[in-house]
Amino acid sequence: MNFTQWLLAFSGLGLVLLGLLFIAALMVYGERRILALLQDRLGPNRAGPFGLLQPVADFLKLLTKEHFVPPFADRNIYIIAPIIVPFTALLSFVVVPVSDDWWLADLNIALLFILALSSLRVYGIMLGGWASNSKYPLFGGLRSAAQMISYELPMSLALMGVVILSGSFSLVDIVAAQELPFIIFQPIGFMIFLVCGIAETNRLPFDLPEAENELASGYNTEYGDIKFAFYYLGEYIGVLLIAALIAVLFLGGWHGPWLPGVFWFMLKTLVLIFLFFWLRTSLPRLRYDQLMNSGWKLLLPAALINLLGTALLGLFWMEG
Amino acid sequence: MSQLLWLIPGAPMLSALIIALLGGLLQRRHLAILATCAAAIAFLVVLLTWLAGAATSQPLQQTLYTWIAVGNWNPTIGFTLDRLALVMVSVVSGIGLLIHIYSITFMAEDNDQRRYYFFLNLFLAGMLILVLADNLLLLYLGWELVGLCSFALIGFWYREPMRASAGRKAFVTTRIGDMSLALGIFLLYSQFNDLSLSYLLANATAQWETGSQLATLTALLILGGAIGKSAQLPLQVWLPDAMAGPSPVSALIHAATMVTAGVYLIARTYPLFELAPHVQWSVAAIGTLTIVYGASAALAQNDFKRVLAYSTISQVGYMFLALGCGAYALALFHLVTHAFFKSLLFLAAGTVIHFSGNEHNIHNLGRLDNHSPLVRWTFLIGAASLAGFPLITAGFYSKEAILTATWSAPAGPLLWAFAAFGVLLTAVYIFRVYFIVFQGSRSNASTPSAPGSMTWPLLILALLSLIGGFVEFPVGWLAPHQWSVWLEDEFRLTVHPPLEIAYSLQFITSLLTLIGIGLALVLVRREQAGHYLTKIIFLRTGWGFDALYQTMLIQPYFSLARLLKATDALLIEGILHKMTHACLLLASACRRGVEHGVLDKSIAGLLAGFRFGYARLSATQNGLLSRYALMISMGAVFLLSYWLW
Amino acid sequence: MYEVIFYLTAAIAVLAAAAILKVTHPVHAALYLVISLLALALIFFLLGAPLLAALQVMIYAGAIMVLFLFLIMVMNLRSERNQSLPLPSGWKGPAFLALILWLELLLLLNRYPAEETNENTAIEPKAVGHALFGPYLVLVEAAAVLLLAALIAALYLSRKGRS
Amino acid sequence: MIPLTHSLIIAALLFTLGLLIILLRRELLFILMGLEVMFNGAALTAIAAGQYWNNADGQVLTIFLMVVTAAELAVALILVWLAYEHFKVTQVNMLTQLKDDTRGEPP
Repeated sequence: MNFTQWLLAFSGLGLVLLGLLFIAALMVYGERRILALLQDRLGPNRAGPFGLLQPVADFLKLLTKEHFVPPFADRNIYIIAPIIVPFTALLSFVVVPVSDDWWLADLNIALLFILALSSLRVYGIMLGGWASNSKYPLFGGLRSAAQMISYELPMSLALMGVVILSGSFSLVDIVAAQELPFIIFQPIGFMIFLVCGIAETNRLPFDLPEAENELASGYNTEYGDIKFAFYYLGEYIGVLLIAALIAVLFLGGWHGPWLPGVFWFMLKTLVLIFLFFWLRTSLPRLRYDQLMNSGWKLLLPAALINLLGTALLGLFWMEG
Repeated sequence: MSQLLWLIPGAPMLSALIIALLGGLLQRRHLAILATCAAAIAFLVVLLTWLAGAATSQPLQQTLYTWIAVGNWNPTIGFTLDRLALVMVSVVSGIGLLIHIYSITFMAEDNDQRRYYFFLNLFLAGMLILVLADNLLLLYLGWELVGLCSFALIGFWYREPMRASAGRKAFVTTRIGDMSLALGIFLLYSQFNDLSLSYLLANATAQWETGSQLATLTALLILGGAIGKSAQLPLQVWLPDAMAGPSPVSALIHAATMVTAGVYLIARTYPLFELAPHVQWSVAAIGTLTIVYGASAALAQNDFKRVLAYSTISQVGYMFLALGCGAYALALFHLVTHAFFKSLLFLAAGTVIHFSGNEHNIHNLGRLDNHSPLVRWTFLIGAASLAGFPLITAGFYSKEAILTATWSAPAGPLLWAFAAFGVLLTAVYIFRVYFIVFQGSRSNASTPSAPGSMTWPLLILALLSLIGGFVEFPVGWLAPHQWSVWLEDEFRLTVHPPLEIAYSLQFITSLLTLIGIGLALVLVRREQAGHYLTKIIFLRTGWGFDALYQTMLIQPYFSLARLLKATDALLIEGILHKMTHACLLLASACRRGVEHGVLDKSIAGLLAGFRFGYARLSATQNGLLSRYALMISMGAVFLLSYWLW
Repeated sequence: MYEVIFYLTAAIAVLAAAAILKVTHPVHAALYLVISLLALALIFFLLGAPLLAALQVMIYAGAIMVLFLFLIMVMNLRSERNQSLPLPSGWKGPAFLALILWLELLLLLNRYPAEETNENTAIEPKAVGHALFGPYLVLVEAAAVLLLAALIAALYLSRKGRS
Repeated sequence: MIPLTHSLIIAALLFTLGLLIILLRRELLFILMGLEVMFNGAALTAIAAGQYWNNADGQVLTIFLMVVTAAELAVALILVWLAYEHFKVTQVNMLTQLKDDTRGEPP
């Protein structure tokens, strides 16, 4: 690669990065409006037309706050921890194909790459909770670690069904293999991945690490200013990532009649994002033991059975 | 018929699984019934195979499943039922069933029946797998299962530290043998790349010369395994302590079945032993020594069950003797009759102990008057059979046959003399116990009547102990010799001495038995007069083997450390200080500077040496993980540098 | 470029591992270890083992080290300078030992001089899977048994701790 | 490209560092981390060698290494936790229950 190509590559990456940040900001606005709509109230509507500039205002507010590090905190880790969360989510987008000729990288282990990054995400939350050196954040961090470990296993196992069906770890190949969306062959896998995806992003009804009424605000209690913004951003990028992944893995990605692939991909993702927002308004938070039980005693066995069934299917039907 | 083979070990195994997994849902009584039913199914299948003509047909085969197929190695779960296995299976499942029935009452009060029946069934399954296995790997699996269950059942009442440690002792001791067997299996595999028994034995005979090193080594290793399981010298120490388990367990495991696993193993792999005549002879020698050892130790015991334990050691010695003389069929014959009368003795003893408030001491038992006549008579039958009471007992025929066969083996008369001495001792010790416990007993009204499930097994076993020997009459008699003829296909016929010698041998041993019974009477009189045999500590402690092992194997390391520590203390605080001081005084008095320096230095050097050694050696035991890690890595580095260099 | 990335990553892996020797707080040590593990994952990737790179991150960094951190947080270990420094017997002996070991390892590993390869071709996950479930099938079964045993042991021990 | 030797040197370095951590640190968790580092050194050796011969065996070996590590740590971490529960310390020099008592009585 010569210098121009490097430059192009990096500028492309930069553009995607900016685009993602922009979308995340829009999602914050969108969620607040949708929540308001579903809860029969107004929501942000002052800044700009329909309140569209609200995220900008929020961002500016957080940016200009004092950069405060609590004196009892572990300084370095306290600062690094919030960066990890959006960083891992953003990095995952490298392998997500948007349409049949539009992606950043086609790794042959793309799916594992995403799983690996999502397993790193927990460090941001755990370390943030620990470095704050006060009790609610610590509990938030602990809960998050336990939750992540419990839900990562069924999530990975649920994805293995998809891998068996498509015969590849590469997301491009997986989408290409979906003449019919995999949700038809993998309804259980889809459900498990959806639930685990929500749990991985710490959204309701699985937002135990930041349960407001039990733990103040959980792992980010001690965070303000731009560092808090990173956590906030990370959560929304995570939601976007999970939605995009479900669209790619189970709903056929860019496949769809008449219209260009990009449109179908975006439509599917948006519907899923809406689903996430919707769930937030309608479902109560789980109790902690319920969370653990459902992870280990329901989702994991279900994922194993799903994997076994798919493997048998692959053994007897696809090969022979 | 061969499709049903899997049921023989399968039924107890399934029942064990059910008890383990779902036992909590069942009532205690139902647990016992379930376990007994499983044993009954196994026994019924065995009966069916008899009826279906397994006794005369070709060996039955069933291959259930291939464990793992790697390359050209396919270890299977496969069963073979030839005549040898048929005998073993009948004994194991039959006695097993009787003991399950007996246990229903015996263990009725126990709180831990679930564990008991789980292990009892698992044991039965393991033993049947061991016997039926058609390859060494599966055989070894059964072998280990049996060992595990034995450990768990000996230490069944593990809350008493004594019993728990008895279980551990059995486990550790037999483990030495197990390791030897495992090594033997590895060796065979490395030579033939297969573990199937028929293939191995055929190939070994074809490829190895008689007396070749490999054959000797293999036979030795297998013998090691057999010795451990069968409690022969020098690995016999666990069996007397194994009596800590419940009586039915002692009867099943430590009399009738498990201890005969070694006998079975040797009989199964006898072509290997024929390839190694020295090893085969040492089997006979070990057997003979064990006979005398066990019988003499049994003489001096006070504990009812320990007498029987030593007796078992000694009787299994007869089987080894027969194996060593090439009389495999006769070893098997004695195995069967021994299973009958020894489990009868154990169950009778268990009943006595059970109804006397767990009293084990024979002298105390003798003072009680409440032994029911049934128990008394059945015990008498068992004792007579064990002693080999002429003509009417099974023990007579089997033992007689072995003794006669011994004569024609290498160094036969010597072996025979020992074994015959064993016969005398056997009669003495068992009738000594019988007279002490039962002599004064009258049947009186207060006798607690044992329930049917306890008495029926006794009666059946008593009957078998009497008539079980009629399948094989001694050499030279006009009566039939069915047993050895029937087993002729499996083993070659035994060589017998000339008729006149055989007759005189038979006469002498019968006489010895009768003399022994008389001696026992005299002995008991003396004991009741206060001349206790048990004062002979050497005999009572089983020739002091426990103490020997304690001193030989366990103590030295401790002693070394203690010695160094003691030396250190003594030297530093005691003598050396004074000596140094005295020397210094002397030296200064003489003003001989040179010697002063030399002496002082040498003594100080000695002191430092001791101190250094002590510190170094005690540092190996300081419990510091880092230090241990350092040692390990130092060793690794040292080895590596040695290798590189 | 490739070489630069490789040696840089290797330096990070080694330095991060060395940092564990020095830090006082368990959490910091765990983080250095994570860094070392991630760097190693990148090395695996650069050497042409993408599957192992991903697994390294998922299993070591994503699961095992999270457990480590979890335990440290639950036990609320603090950095106790005096207690976590080398043993009283000093650091010289072990350091010397380690040096010898390293030299020996170098000697050992370079005993059979290797020719330089032109290209590290990546080995696809598929090839690894074929090897895993072909000639190494027995090992897979054994590993399954091992994991089951560890699972049962861990469960039992945690129950024991609770009562 | 990277010569095999260089990978092996790095692996040896990691291995030795792990050993040093085990020998010098006293906290149980540090020792376990040292083990991890040692494992990593071994894994790097396997993978580098496997790639050198263009063979998947090295990667398979490393997968088994991971399995063993996972099994080992699952038990080890629980044990550390139990040690902490019972003795309230996690320094190895405080955990000397296995030390032979000075009387030297055999069990």
